[in-house]
Amino acid sequence: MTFATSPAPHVIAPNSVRRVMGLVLFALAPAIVMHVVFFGVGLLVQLFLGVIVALVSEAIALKLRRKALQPFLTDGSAIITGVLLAMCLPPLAPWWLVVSGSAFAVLLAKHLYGGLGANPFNPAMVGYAVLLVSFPAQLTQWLPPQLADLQLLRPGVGDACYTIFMGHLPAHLTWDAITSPTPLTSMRNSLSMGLTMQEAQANPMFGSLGGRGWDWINLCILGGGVWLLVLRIIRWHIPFAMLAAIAIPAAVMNAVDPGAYPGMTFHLTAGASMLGAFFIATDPISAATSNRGKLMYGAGIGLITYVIRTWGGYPDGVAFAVLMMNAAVPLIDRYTVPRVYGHTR
Amino acid sequence: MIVAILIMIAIGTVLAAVLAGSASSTAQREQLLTERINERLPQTQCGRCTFTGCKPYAAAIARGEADINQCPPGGDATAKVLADLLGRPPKPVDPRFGVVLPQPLVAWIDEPACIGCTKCIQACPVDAIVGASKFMHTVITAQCTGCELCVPPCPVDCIEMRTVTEVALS
Amino acid sequence: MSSLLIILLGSVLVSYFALTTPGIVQPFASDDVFDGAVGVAIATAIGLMLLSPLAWLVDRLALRPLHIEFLAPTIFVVLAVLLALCLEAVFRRQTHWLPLRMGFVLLLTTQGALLGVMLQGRVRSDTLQEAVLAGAGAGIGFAALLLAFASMQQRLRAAEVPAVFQLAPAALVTIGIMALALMGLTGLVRE
Amino acid sequence: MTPALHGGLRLPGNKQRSTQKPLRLLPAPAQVVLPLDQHAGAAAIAQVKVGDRVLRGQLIARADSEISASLHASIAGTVRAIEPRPVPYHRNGPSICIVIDNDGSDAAVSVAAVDYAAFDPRALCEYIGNGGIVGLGGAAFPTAPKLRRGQRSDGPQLILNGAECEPWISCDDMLMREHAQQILRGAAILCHALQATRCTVVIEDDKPVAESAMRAAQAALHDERIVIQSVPTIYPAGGENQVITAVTGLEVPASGLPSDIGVLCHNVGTAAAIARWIDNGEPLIRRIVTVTGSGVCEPGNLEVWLGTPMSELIVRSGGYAGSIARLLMGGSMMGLALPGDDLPVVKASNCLVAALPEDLHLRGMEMPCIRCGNCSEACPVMLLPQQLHWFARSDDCAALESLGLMDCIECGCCDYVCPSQIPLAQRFREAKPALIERLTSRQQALQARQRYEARDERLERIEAQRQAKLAEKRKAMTQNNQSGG
Repeated sequence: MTFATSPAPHVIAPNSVRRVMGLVLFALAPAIVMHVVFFGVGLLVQLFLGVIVALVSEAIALKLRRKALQPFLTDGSAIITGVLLAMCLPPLAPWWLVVSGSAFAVLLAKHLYGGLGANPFNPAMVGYAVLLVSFPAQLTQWLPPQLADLQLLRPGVGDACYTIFMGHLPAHLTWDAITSPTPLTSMRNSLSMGLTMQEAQANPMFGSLGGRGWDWINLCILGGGVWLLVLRIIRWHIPFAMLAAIAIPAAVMNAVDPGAYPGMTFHLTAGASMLGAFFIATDPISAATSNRGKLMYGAGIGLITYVIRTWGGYPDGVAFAVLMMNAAVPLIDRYTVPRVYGHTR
Repeated sequence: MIVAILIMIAIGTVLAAVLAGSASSTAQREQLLTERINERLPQTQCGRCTFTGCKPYAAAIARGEADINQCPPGGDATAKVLADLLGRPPKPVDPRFGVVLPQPLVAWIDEPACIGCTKCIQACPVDAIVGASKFMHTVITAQCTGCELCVPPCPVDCIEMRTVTEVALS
Repeated sequence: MSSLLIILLGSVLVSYFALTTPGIVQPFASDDVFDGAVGVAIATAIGLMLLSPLAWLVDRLALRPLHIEFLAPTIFVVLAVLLALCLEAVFRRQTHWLPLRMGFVLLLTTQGALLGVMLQGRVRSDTLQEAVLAGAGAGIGFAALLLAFASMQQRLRAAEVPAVFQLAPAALVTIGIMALALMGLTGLVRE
Repeated sequence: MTPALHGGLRLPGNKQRSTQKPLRLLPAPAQVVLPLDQHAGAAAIAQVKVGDRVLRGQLIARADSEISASLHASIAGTVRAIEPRPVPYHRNGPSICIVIDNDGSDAAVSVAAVDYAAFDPRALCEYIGNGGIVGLGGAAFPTAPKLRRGQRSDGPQLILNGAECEPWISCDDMLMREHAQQILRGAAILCHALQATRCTVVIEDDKPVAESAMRAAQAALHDERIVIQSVPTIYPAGGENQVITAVTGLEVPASGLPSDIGVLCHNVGTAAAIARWIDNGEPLIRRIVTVTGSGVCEPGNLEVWLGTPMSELIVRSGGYAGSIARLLMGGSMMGLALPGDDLPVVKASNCLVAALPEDLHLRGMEMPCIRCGNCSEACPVMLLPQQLHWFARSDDCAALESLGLMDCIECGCCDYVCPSQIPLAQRFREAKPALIERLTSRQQALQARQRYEARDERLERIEAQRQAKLAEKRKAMTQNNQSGG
């Protein structure tokens, strides 16, 4: 009797890249639902566009690199890039914004370096940063959260699609009627106008935690993130280090001058802190390798985010912070190789 | 205006002093660089690079008189390592200095034919041949670097270059 | 704080450091090239930290009183050469840092960042303390980014970059994305 | 408290199937094939010719170099051939084997039992070597050279490895259940050979019956030097280094041997084989093999004469049941997939797994590495397999060396947890020879340079002496001329 042979080991755990990416997408679902509840269906359209363009550009790149299409298209990494990018954009942003950002991310940030697993920079953040730098105006057209006590004009589903695809509002709506700044931007504007923290927070859009609506979304993201931690899809080092590196300076500066600097809870639940900590910074491909490296990487992202939010020109610096630390990852990896068994150093 | 001219003259003298002064420091620096280059050479001491040994070749590279691709035993790998060290674009080994062998060869003495004249022992740069005058000589295969310097001086031509496996089988 | 970042941003993006540093353009494997990059980073960082205040002093004490500001670039180059000599004397034993035959002299005089920080310091920094700060910021920023880029290139050696993007294109895209990341810091300086 | 093993996996043991029935001794087969290089190190030199008649237990091949082991006939009969035959371990091509046909007489050579206390330690180590004893844990490293290297003046600590952490394998488990005294007897002999003051028997906590049998035997022997220690069942707790760290809390130095930290680790099977050789005069000619897997009708542990064809073991275990996906020698993590079942049982064959597809979860299509870090978390040696894989792709020897490729024990934990299903252990196995070749060539270059410089000094010194002698002669000549003149 003869038998087939293969190298040891002959048994592996039932795991696959598709399962890992699928669980990450699943963890994002509650936040997307909450986002739609508060900001309308705009996000769903953006998500649809982002994912489709990501898959199409992935297919094009794979064709050009003469690689098998099926395994790479269905591994879900392009879908995650599209989803993360769409979640960072305002719901009613014009269609060509998410399309160009997603294509740029998948083609240039991922396939130029050799496809899945080789990209030193987080593709979603490269796409988002390009959009932030090239089209700052369109990226500030955020909608107010749909809250019971706030009677704000609410664009319906038809209006949303019309705005996204036509690139401008239907006749009966005007931008200043329906848009309102995000909590971070409004906090920045009021502080820069010399208002104290208390006056800035008097604005009805601020709730107990951070911006109302936004805080719920961030809590959902936190829930999804903790669920990924429990499933051991991501490790605690990066989220813990990043959130700590945002919270500690915030608490310190708040203690130093409560009037001028918002507190820890505001920063943690505002903008993309939670999304960045649990879903963007923990992208294993572009993150640091060893545990010590992950702690330094996360802390770096948190610190730079706080610096940009407090003294920088952009309302939320998570994208830039992630890219900067991605650039530093090979240097961090070089000097944080853990001690091997049997070696002293 | 005068001040400007004076300053330009001062600059001239300073730069002249710089060039004179730097001669001593570069000599000392080259000596250190020679040591680092020598560490990366295969130490066959074969002289195929037109220098008497690996260290003289390293010194020549440090002075800039020799190129980094004159070492066939080291092959393209050594040329690449030297290119990285000196910050130059890598070059393949120059065939003029000898062909890069796929498998290293070692000397093998046909012992019955050896007349014990010790000429090969004196020629061997790494003392890999043992034997006394008028007694049979033999090559310590593990220590032979394949430099082929022992083949010409042998009066009875009983030394051949063979691969390690051929030597083991014979 | 503000001048620190503007110099960092300016000198890093302006100076073409990545492409002139030996072996940095194409992905490399050996540690020698990385040591070379470390040598360049440290030499230029020290150069920036020392020359910035020195140039400011020379400008305030000599150039302006004697009305020979037009000589600034030449004198600053000579300053760079003198500093290179001192560095060479100090780092004589560290050849693994700088395998280049030409030594520090040629490297530092051709380094755009040095001239940039000196000329900008002359105009922009009002007090000596600001010039020192600008030099320190530029030095640290320059060294950090050069080392980050060098180790990034070392890691990218194993990436299957498509043939058309090999060598320079991939390096330029990487520098581009790093610059994109640094764009996030604009606005920190309210001039 | 046992120091925690970094990483490792909690795997399904799959051992219940093969430990239900007691050990069975198979009758001598019609023909045995005994490879000369079935142990680590140099092959043994045959002492018999074709056509010789040999008795069971007779020396048929002698260990000639420092690391080698002798070989004894496992059946009585005539030597039919000494020729290359396919063998069940990694060699490039068939190995030279001695083939003996059984003549049915079952006559054994009579070797007098000896009293180990009469030997001085060094002579006892040599005598153990004469019995052809090798490590039975799977590496088959000859025991005599290991004991010689383990000699220490301050008495090392002996560790008997009964952890058997790999799935499916249960031969040590059954040995401990049924031959506990023989193991402790072997332990006493080893303690004398090494002048060891302490002996710790390590057993994983998933073998309660074996552990109680060993504790009972130790109590009966009331030899206070011997201690039984239980360790948690985590693969690969049974690796030599991992067992040593579990007992002593020290780590074996990467470039050193366990004896450098005063420890020596042997498999419990090796101890039993030593006891059988010293007390009954029977050299290593048989061993226990677990025949298991859902592809075998009656799995169990068989005591088999060396050289028996594996097909006979399967027949004795009720034959195949279903289409076999892999026939493994060893466990499912580090076992070798055999191309056929006509290969002989050798000293290292601790287990034979006839695995159906559902027994194993074979690797699917390999995807690129997403650096998720599962592997570096599971690695018992605290390496970074994702970095090793990354640099192995561009065969960057310097990085591989500094990241510790040579410390990889190829246990397969990283393969097991990899979501991209990359054959990491195999990649590292393939990358090691290139790195070893580079390290040895660098070593040779260093030695060549030292000899070159020593030769230069010698020639200069000789030249200087010649010049000095010449100068003296010239000076003496001039003095003679002056005095003469």
